[in-house]
Amino acid sequence: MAKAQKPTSNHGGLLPFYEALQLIRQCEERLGQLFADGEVPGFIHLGIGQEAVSVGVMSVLGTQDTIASTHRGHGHALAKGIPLDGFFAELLARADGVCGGRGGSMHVADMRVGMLGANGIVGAGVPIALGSALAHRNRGTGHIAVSFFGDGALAEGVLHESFNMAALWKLPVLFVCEANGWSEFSPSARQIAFDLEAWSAAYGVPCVGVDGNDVVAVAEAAEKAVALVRGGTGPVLLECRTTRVRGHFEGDAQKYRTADEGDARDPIAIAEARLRAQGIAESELAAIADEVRARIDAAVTKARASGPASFAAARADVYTPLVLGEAC
Amino acid sequence: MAKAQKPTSNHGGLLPFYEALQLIRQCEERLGQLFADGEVPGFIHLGIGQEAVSVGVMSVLGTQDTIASTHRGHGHALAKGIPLDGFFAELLARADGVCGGRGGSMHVADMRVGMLGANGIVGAGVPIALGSALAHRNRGTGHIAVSFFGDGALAEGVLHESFNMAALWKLPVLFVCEANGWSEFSPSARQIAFDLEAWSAAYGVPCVGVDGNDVVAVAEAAEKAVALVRGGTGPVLLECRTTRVRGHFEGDAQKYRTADEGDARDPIAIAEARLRAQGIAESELAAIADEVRARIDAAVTKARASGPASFAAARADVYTPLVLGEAC
Amino acid sequence: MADLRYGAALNRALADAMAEDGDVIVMGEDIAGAGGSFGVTRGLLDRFGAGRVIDTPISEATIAGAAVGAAMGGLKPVFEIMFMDFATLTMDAMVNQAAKARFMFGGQCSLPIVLRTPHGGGLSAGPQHSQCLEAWFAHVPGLKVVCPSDAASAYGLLRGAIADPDPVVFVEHKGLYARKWDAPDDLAVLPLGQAAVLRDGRDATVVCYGAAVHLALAAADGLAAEGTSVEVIDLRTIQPWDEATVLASLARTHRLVIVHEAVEAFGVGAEIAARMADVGFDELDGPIVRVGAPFMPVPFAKGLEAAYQPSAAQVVAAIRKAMGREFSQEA
Amino acid sequence: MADLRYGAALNRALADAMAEDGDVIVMGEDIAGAGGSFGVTRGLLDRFGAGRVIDTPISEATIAGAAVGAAMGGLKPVFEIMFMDFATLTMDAMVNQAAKARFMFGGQCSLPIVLRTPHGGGLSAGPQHSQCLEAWFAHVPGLKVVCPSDAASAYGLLRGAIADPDPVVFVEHKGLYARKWDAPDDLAVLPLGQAAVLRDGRDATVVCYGAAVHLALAAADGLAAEGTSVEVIDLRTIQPWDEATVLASLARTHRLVIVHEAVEAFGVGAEIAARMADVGFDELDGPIVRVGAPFMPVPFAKGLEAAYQPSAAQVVAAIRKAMGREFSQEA
Ligand SMILES: Cc1ncc(C[n+]2csc(CCOP(=O)(O)OP(=O)(O)O)c2C)c(N)n1
Ligand SMILES: Cc1ncc(C[n+]2csc(CCOP(=O)(O)OP(=O)(O)O)c2C)c(N)n1
Ligand SMILES: [Mg+2]
Ligand SMILES: [Mg+2]
Repeated sequence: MAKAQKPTSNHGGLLPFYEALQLIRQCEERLGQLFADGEVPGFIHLGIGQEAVSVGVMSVLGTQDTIASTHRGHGHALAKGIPLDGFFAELLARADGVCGGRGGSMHVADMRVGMLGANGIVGAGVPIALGSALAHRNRGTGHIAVSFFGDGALAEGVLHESFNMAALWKLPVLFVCEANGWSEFSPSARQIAFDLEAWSAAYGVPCVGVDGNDVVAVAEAAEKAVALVRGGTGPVLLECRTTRVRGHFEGDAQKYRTADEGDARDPIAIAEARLRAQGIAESELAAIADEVRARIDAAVTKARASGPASFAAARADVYTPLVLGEAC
Repeated sequence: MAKAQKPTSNHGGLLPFYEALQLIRQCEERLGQLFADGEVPGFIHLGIGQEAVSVGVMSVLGTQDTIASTHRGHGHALAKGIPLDGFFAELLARADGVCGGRGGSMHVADMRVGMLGANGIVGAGVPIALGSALAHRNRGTGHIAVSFFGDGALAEGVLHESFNMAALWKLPVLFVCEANGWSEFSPSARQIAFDLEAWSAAYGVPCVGVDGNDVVAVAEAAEKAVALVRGGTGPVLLECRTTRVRGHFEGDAQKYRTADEGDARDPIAIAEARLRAQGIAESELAAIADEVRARIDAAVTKARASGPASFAAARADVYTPLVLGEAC
Repeated sequence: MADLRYGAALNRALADAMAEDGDVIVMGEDIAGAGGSFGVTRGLLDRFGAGRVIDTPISEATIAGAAVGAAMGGLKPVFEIMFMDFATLTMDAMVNQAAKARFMFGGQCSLPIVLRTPHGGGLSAGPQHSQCLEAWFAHVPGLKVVCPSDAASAYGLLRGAIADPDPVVFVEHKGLYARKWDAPDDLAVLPLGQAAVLRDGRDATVVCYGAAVHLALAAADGLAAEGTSVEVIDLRTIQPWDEATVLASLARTHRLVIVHEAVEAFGVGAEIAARMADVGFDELDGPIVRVGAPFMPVPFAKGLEAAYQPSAAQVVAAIRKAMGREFSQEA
Repeated sequence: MADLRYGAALNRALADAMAEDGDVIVMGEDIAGAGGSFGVTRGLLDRFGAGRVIDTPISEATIAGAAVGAAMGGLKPVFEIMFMDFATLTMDAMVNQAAKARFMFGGQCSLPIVLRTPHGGGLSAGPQHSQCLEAWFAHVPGLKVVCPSDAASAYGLLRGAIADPDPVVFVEHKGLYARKWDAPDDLAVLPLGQAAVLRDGRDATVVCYGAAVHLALAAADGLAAEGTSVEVIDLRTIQPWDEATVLASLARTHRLVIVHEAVEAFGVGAEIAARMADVGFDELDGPIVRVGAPFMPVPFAKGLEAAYQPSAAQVVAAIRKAMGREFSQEA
């Protein structure tokens, strides 16, 4: 194990990005392992290869900006600041999970950090982000909402409805398409007939395309896009071309796919190359990775120590307890 | 009343168009009157001002080509060849109605002439046309499907889903947008943020725009569009700019609207002007109008003579009667 | 006391709620400029402005989904779905998102959303503009379902629904909008979940909601003339429904009839009957009889629709049947 | 006789129906190349080609709407909705279009459509991937609803559903796909609407469908050991359900329990209980007891989900309660 060594500079902001990339990557890898070991129940969809999208976009958001996510939402949640303990405890279905063990991977959410939820329904987060943007505007918060969705989700009707409505009302919403080329087991190109940039432009929503695996490129593009959105001119679409390295979900045998795809574009490798070009020491990189690993270890240990999710607590949360007389 | 006089020529095909325009116009006017008199129950949405779209498009379709229509579907049904008797009997809720008096204005349909139904749900006819096109292709009929929808309907998610799917599968479907500028009581411009031509082009669906009030222009544009669709290159969109002369429905006080709009573009007047330019005698025009009126009179008389819709018959048509052993 | 229409009561409820709480907004198709297809939102645009009274495109799925996001952001959206039949387009947002958010996010949020929508026939509006689909929503944990029967309860329950922290499907009956009732000037806010005993009786209990309440009252009037005393319970809230009030009434009358305009099969009445056939079994002295629409779509023709909609005569017959007197002479 | 899995039986039913009738097509997300999320359509693409085995984009509303148009054009579309929770997106097409077309067009057409979809828990799939929503569809005139409990009935009912001229919602249980049963090589096509008495009994009747059938059978086994004889009726078809068979059984046993995995409140069991509390009232010697899920979304955690799903022990307790022995000692 590399010797821990404090970084000497943040390398023009890149080091915090690198750390965030490492955090997501290692969380995903750990979850893959925990899933394989039978410790994580249900379906999990890992975002390995797509980390730079989450990190780059979130780098230009504040805590009170809101995001609505997808079934592949771990990276979004982590980059937005969900606490690691509650995150792992949720994935492990424990009482201390951020959602009390009732939601799991597809429903991680943390309202305190503006993470309005992963979502098991493809496309469903998009109108939620739209509504959140409406709330930002109506309440004058000055914050914006961000809607993440995949390229397969582009086929859902709500995408169209939401683009139309957001454009019409010039809402402060940033649409982020994570174009990983796949919609489950099918290439997205076999499901989406339209050109995204032209389509978006038809609504008057400017489309900014970017290499979604280069965190610096994403952050720069997101900065410009978010500036436009905050400026009040209406929604912007950020198209992040990225790679789904793993199967659609863990356990997917991926018979539909050749093995070598995408490796060359690994977001971590791209960030490391940049850092090396800036002369970072290997030991600094290793130290970051180690420190992240230690945090994850601690979170997993804590999660395992947490009790099982409580049925009584779940049952009590179907409705909001009424303070006597409150509702009238 | 003008003396009946057989037309001496069909004026380059324009006279049958004129007759069809007259038929729709007079049916709509008669229905408006019957509604005001309390003889037509429910909601009716008249297509006065939009007749040329129905006549022009249907002029290039065969009986086995199929259409899926909207809440404003009388013109579509009539131009597609629904028998007048069954049409009026349906609107008057009689047993002899083409739908047995169970559907009324928003559900007139005649499968024998490829009219798959008016529809009370905005946008819902679009996927139905798509499926009909799939059936045409799979069964090798060589026919095409046509989907009519309003400009307000463009906001519905199924429009997007259907454009995408039709383009992806290169289905033989013609999309016809009747852009009358209104979505109920609101200008469509306040509901639709996108440019239709650019939007359609994004899916690779060519958009042909046309003056929807000039039947000749519609017929010519439709001819070209339908030729493309029949040619197997995939869907085409025909955007017909037209005018809703009456309220959204009969009884609509139209407080949201100034009175003078659109009159100058009356499709009947435009067709008459063309015919006059070709030297048609006024008496020929009048004779056509009279003959149409007589047919309508006869249909209304017959409808009135028809018995009330039968409850027992309706009850029996919820499911298809099973021939013994048929379903297994 | 003054005459108050059901529609006007709803309008007043919206205005009062908006005046009290700046986070309440209303959205829907043609609800601002035009004041809504049934006039319920009339005047709100002028009073509260386009920021809070929002005309939407024809995009029901996204309207409902946006309400979820808006509620997460602190607003209290009240949105109109023009006909309950179009609520078919909002089912993901209502059922998978709104109903479950509190539960599946571990109690992190409450979603104070109201979906207002009219159901029911009587306008010859045909099969796609007349359905009563409240039983669907009542089957969904996390949603509440309300259906008022008169002006005062329309006001009180809509205020209660808007004040409620959880998503509420608020069902109005098209046939009631224009009806008026004597109502106090100072209308009360009503909490959800409480039924109202509109008429006391000894011989049979009729449970009903919405427009069907008036059939039940008419039937009770008719039977009173021949000495049969019928208790009429207006459920008001369908989910959660007031089981205690129904059971207490059954324990007095021992006979139960349930009436609604929705299709009888798999309707709201089924749940009430099923519960009473369990927890109320020992109180039952006769069959539980339901009155609802037959198993067919709502037909267009006036005559067909009239035959389709439940009638007071059917309620009378049902009460007789529940009382074991189905073969007695007609009234 | 050979071992047959539920999923394989469905696959064979699709293949046989497609081989017999060139108008049968299958559509859905990843059902062609990938053979479906649960493998039910595996091999069909190779055998019948991309013209009849069609991978669609993620556009549930339009898939269902297109099925309506395709059926009007003479095809017999069988489309898969990957999880029943996503059927929320098809409600307009299914309820306003498919269910009503024959009726509202005056009997001009029949729509032979099958919506295949899996429901139910057991996979820790969480609140948006586990729901049992069949009661919604059963409330809609014009639709039929089917839910098989084992391999042979899965085959027979799917063939019956495809052969049926009207739209059918065909519900499969995720937990059953991989289970196998002894089944004849020559599987029979089953007509819709007929329940199966899987076990004769004297003392109580249990009505159930889908995966709950196995809870009922286990409960019956358990009670047999102590001398209680339980009749188990597998409904198979939920709409129209076989009232005659249920009533005849009740007339013998005089005790009724209904079991399903769906949420109890406003579920399918409510209708069966309500009908029996009416037409079967005179036969009832005890309360009608239902076993279903509690009124909450389906939780993710294994332990919570296990506590949420109905169990054989609950069925045993319900039978005891229906028999008036709820205070007797535990088995
Ligand atoms: C409404 C709905 N339909 C289908 C699914 C099943 N499903 C889950 S993920 C997925 C593919 C999504 O593709 P994309 O949006 O590109 O996201 P990615 O998986 O590539 O991140 C599908 C079809 C779903 N969850 N919700
Ligand atoms: C799903 C749905 N939402 C709303 C309505 C109510 N509605 C009927 S027509 C209409 C406006 C349609 O506008 P457009 O598509 O332009 O057709 P036009 O009336 O102009 O012919 C609306 C909102 C409906 N029938 N269905
Ligand atoms: Mg993708
Ligand atoms: Mg229009």
